[in-house]
Amino acid sequence: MAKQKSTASATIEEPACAPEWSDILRQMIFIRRFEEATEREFRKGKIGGYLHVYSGQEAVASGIITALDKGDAVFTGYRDHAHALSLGSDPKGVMAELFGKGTGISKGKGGSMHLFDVEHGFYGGYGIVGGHLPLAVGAAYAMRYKQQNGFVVCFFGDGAMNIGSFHEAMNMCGLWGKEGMCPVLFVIENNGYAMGTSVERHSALTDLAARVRAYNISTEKVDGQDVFALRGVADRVVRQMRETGKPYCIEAVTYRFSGHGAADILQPYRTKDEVEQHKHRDPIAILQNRLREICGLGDEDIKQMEDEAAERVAEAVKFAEESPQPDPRELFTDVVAEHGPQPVNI
Amino acid sequence: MAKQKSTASATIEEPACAPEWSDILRQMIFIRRFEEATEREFRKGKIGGYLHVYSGQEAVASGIITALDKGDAVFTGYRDHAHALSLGSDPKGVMAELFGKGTGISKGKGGSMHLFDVEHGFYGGYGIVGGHLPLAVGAAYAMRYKQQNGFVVCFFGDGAMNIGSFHEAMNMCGLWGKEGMCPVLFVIENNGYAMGTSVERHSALTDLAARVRAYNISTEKVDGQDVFALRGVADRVVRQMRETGKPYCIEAVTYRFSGHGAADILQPYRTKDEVEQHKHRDPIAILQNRLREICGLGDEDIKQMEDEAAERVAEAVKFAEESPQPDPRELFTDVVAEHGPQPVNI
Amino acid sequence: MAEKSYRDAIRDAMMEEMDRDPNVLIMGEDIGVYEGTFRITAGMLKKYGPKRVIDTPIAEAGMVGTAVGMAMLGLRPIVEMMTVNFAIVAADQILNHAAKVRYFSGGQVDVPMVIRGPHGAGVQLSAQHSQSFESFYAHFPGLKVVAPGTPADAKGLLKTAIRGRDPVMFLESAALYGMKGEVPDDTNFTVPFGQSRVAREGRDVTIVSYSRMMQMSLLVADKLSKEEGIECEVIDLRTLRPLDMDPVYASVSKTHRAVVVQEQWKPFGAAAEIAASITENVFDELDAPVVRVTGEDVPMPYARNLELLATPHEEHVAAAVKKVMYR
Amino acid sequence: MAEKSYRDAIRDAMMEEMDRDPNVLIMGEDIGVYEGTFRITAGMLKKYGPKRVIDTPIAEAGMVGTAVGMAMLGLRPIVEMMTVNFAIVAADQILNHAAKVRYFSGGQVDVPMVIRGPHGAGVQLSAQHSQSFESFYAHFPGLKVVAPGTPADAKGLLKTAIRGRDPVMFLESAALYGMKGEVPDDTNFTVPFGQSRVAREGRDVTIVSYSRMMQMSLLVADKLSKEEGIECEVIDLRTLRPLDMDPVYASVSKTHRAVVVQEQWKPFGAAAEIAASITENVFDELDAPVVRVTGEDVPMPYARNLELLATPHEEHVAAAVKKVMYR
Ligand SMILES: Cc1ncc(C[n+]2csc(CCOP(=O)(O)OP(=O)(O)O)c2C)c(N)n1
Ligand SMILES: Cc1ncc(C[n+]2csc(CCOP(=O)(O)OP(=O)(O)O)c2C)c(N)n1
Ligand SMILES: [Mg+2]
Ligand SMILES: [Mg+2]
Repeated sequence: MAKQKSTASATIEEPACAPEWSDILRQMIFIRRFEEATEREFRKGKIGGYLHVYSGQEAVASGIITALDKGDAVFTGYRDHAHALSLGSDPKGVMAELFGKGTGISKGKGGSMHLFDVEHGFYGGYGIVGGHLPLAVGAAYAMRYKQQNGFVVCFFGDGAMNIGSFHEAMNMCGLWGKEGMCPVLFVIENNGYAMGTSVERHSALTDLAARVRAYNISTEKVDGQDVFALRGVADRVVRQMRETGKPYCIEAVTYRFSGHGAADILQPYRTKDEVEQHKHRDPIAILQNRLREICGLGDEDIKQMEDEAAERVAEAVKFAEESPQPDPRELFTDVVAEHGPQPVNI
Repeated sequence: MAKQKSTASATIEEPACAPEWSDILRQMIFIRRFEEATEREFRKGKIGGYLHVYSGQEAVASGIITALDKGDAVFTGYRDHAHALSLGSDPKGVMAELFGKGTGISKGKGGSMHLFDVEHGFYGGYGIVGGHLPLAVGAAYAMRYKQQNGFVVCFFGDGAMNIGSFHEAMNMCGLWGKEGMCPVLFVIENNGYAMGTSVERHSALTDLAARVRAYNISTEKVDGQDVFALRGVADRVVRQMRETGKPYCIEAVTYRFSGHGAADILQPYRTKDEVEQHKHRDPIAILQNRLREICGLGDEDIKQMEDEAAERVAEAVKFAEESPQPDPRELFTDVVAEHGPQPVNI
Repeated sequence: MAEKSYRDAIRDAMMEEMDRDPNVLIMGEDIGVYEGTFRITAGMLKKYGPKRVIDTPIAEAGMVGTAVGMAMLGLRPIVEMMTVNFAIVAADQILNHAAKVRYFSGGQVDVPMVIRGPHGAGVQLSAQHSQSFESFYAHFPGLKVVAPGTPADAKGLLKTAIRGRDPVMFLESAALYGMKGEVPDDTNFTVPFGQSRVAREGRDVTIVSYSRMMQMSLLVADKLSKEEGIECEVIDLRTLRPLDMDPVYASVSKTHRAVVVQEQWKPFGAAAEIAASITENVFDELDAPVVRVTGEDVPMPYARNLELLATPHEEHVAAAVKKVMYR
Repeated sequence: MAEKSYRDAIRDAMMEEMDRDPNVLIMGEDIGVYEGTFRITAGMLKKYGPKRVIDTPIAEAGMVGTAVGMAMLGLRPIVEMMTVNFAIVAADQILNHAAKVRYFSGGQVDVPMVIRGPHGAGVQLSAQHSQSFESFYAHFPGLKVVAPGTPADAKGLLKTAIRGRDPVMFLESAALYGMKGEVPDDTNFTVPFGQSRVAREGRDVTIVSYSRMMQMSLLVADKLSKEEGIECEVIDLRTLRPLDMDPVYASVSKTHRAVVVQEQWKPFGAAAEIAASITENVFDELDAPVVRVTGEDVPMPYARNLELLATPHEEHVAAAVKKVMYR
């Protein structure tokens, strides 16, 4: 039997009011409005390709990422806007990236699935499901090798846990962790579905974390709609990981309110009713209600946050809209550092 | 927590003497002598490429495979001679394959790593570690789909459990098993090492079966040197699997007496002493001693078995030696069923 | 004959074969309940049930590997890749298992299976989702590689693939899914592998291509005919393994000039093989070097303007045609 | 200068770079305690310790992917593949991650890493363990593909690979491991990428090759010179991506005849690219079609007699040379 413990987090003690919580609420509201804007702009044809929004899952990125310090690194999949924004990426650059503009944070070369902002500790944005997990493990090794104090957070979906690279990465991290060489905080964003396939239909055992424990990595299941709970766990775990250099895994149970991607209109795999039920546990509403209680947050405060979010989103869209397309010469840069490509058609 | 049970097999009740046990002993002795011959012939240059022998692990293949019926299918890795022989493949054809002769069971095209004998239910012999596991799962699905009564046995090493295809196969089998569509008996041949890397050094958690349970597959740890124990478990499990169509996993704890392959001479990863210690638990000696007790097996009987083995091995070597090389035209056959290759140099 | 889309032709091929042979089944990610990202499999779960229309986890190596096992035991699995890009994750299962088990078993097993899905550049799907793999897979003996350019071929070749005894990489052009064309009604209509087709006759220049680039070449040929009186002969290879070069040689012996068009990156792409073979076999017929029209040698960028610059267009084909005519 | 084996040249390159730069480390299966299946890494664990000489589980995708992550964070990992065949299992990590992350990040990261190991046919290792992948990897922008044919190049190119900023597939010829040759002593000796080399001068026919087949071509050239007075110029490409064709064009402009030699399967192999490029660029210089000498288009059989028939030999190269000379 896996010796590692599985903790179902006990209800977190009601934390005291702190200004930070308002910042987190402000961030989550902003991210929601940002995502809604991307959906709008996609429908207008301003954003192309695949678009995967994060609405409903905001507490996960915000709860974890606000616990990080400079020097920490984040890797995630293609549903990556919230992670970049939580890390402090400029929303203008993020929106411009989605618009495929030269001012985008990946110079317009990556798009929605490949946001990158290394300066802010964001190491991307990957499109092959589960493919980024080994990268995160290697990054953590590098940090310890260089005797840095940082660690790595690696987000991934429930569906990603079925692909081989997940397992290879977990085992290697479990092994390296024994030597204190693998401080990765794995965060399962368990939103119940891989595209249209529910966890019950894609995983032989729905206790997903059992797989992680099988690699000697401790796990903890957290209510992914409750940013208090997530942040509480993150604070505790992060401190411990910096010290031990060992991995840890949080299974955040959450839900995605929108379709899998912008093309997922019909959603034949779930009922409207199911979605509505989950909207009753909107992470933003949950946080608002808590802050009303403990901080005396009022309607006015919320309105102000909403207004500010709307304004910042509008600004980002305007910036993206007005930015120029990438210079055609950019086609050939960043392929390699040396011995770049020979143009064939130009 | 994985809901599946992990059973450490209770000591099997001393079984009654039955003629079958002598047959099994005869088979195990024969396999040992056969493997010794292959090592000899390799050193003589009669066998080429990689050669991985099974000495020390005989109880595993024999204990499981003697429990099978016609219509069952076996898949394994490159350490595959014993599996073919246990299934009833002609030792002459097996030896001829190792000699690269046209009379080999894979026509000389496969060699040691790719023995095949579909008529006897042997679906090979694969060289990419862990690569055969998905094949076994698909084969089991096919049997149930065709409403056949058979099932699949899939052998693999401890080291193979670290590669992605192992996990993908396990999860799919766990899922399909829920519908009664995946009767695979997974047999971990845990001989303590992947080449020169011990289980402790290649797996984050040495309870390897924990990984299997994480896919909703029940596991059982068995003394891999004790053919009674193995056969006992196999008999029970096989009956049950034919009925339920669900997978099951046996972790057979065993030891390889020879080097990983014929090139592994120095064995810097283990001491001579360690090997000697394990030779005290030689599965053949263990079975002989048991049969002396329960069947009154005598020195004479054993000598007869040894003589017979020596004779059959000599016969196989002679046959292999005298067989012709494959016809040069065989180079181009069996590539595809239709639209075969255009020769370029001939 | 009926007018059918390329998409429906693929779907019809699968359903007709599933009706005909209970050993045919299909598996893939989100092909059942979700009905397929390109809706090729829409309705199939309902019709054939979950044992024959299998929603798999995200596990490409597992999907392909289980299909190999099924095929060895006598089923005829079709594996839908959500896009063929993801088949890289299963490269070992395709190249080392599906393509080789017949050989190293000395011919003891058949491996009748098809791996199919949309292939090539889409619209702004960026670097990991916009690749062309035909030369990659076609290098490996033991596989078949098919790249249909018309609805009729999509149907006829897919039926051949499903009925065959070998593993097939069936590369569909997502950009052609909506394209319509005449497709024979006969449920026994098939198109054999290894037969290139003269898609358009012409006397001046031979254009060799396949899939979407073949369709683009036809447009260029028509335009050049109308506007400049240049008559291109367009050869549609249809299958890259087996590769039928004889019609190409025949055509080049007539036109003495050849252009090869592919969407892939130029270096070590399929056009290199075609060009090298032409030169090797009908060198004396050539009045000009064979010219390749290809994509730019860069990972696919997301920005639409860059993406458009990364893929070959009609004007590039036209320019190549003129080049080999020294115009 | 010192006489060194190809094996020791590789080992020296790694150790010198590890001595020079603490960010260089090596990982692979059984490279430490076991000391490497080809003993390239023998003694390295002892010298550099387990943090820099990492024995990994059997997890090629994990190995390559973790190396990509290390490289992005500033280390310079070397990944030893026990044989390059196993890199197929990691194809997605190589092609979709290592080769593309610089591009889709808009140039925010370097990916300085080397994947190296023995490549090509061995002796009776059969179908899954005897493959040549140079055209496979060289098709992908974002990668470098190196195939040294001498001890000096093995060392100099590997040092360039380790010091560089891009992912490199470093394909060693196991058959050459024991081969000796002069290697400069200077620890700063490197060989730049993208510079083909005239390995032997000659006036009659240009033979283009790399790695072991280049060495075989040199033997053939000497024999033809002695026995038939035919003088072959042998060009060693050294790196297939970047590919430096200029010396080839210069040579063909002199000899007017070219033969390309590779061990790979013919269809869609590296020689196709070379042959197509020659024709495309110096067509008017050619007095004969470019001829390719290649392996047979079959998975590698185990039986020694068949295996020998499956790979190209000296007589095939000699025959091709005579063919382009119309002799
Ligand atoms: C290897 C691979 N296979 C398939 C896909 C197509 N795909 C993109 S997202 C996705 C579902 C992933 O689900 P999950 O990991 O749960 O993440 P979520 O979308 O729920 O955030 C699939 C199948 C892919 N991108 N990569
Ligand atoms: C994908 C892959 N990587 C590496 C190898 C080389 N290799 C062959 S056997 C082996 C060790 C396997 O160990 P295990 O699975 O425990 O089986 P055992 O040899 O002990 O029977 C390795 C690393 C391989 N054949 N395939
Ligand atoms: Mg999900
Ligand atoms: Mg083992």
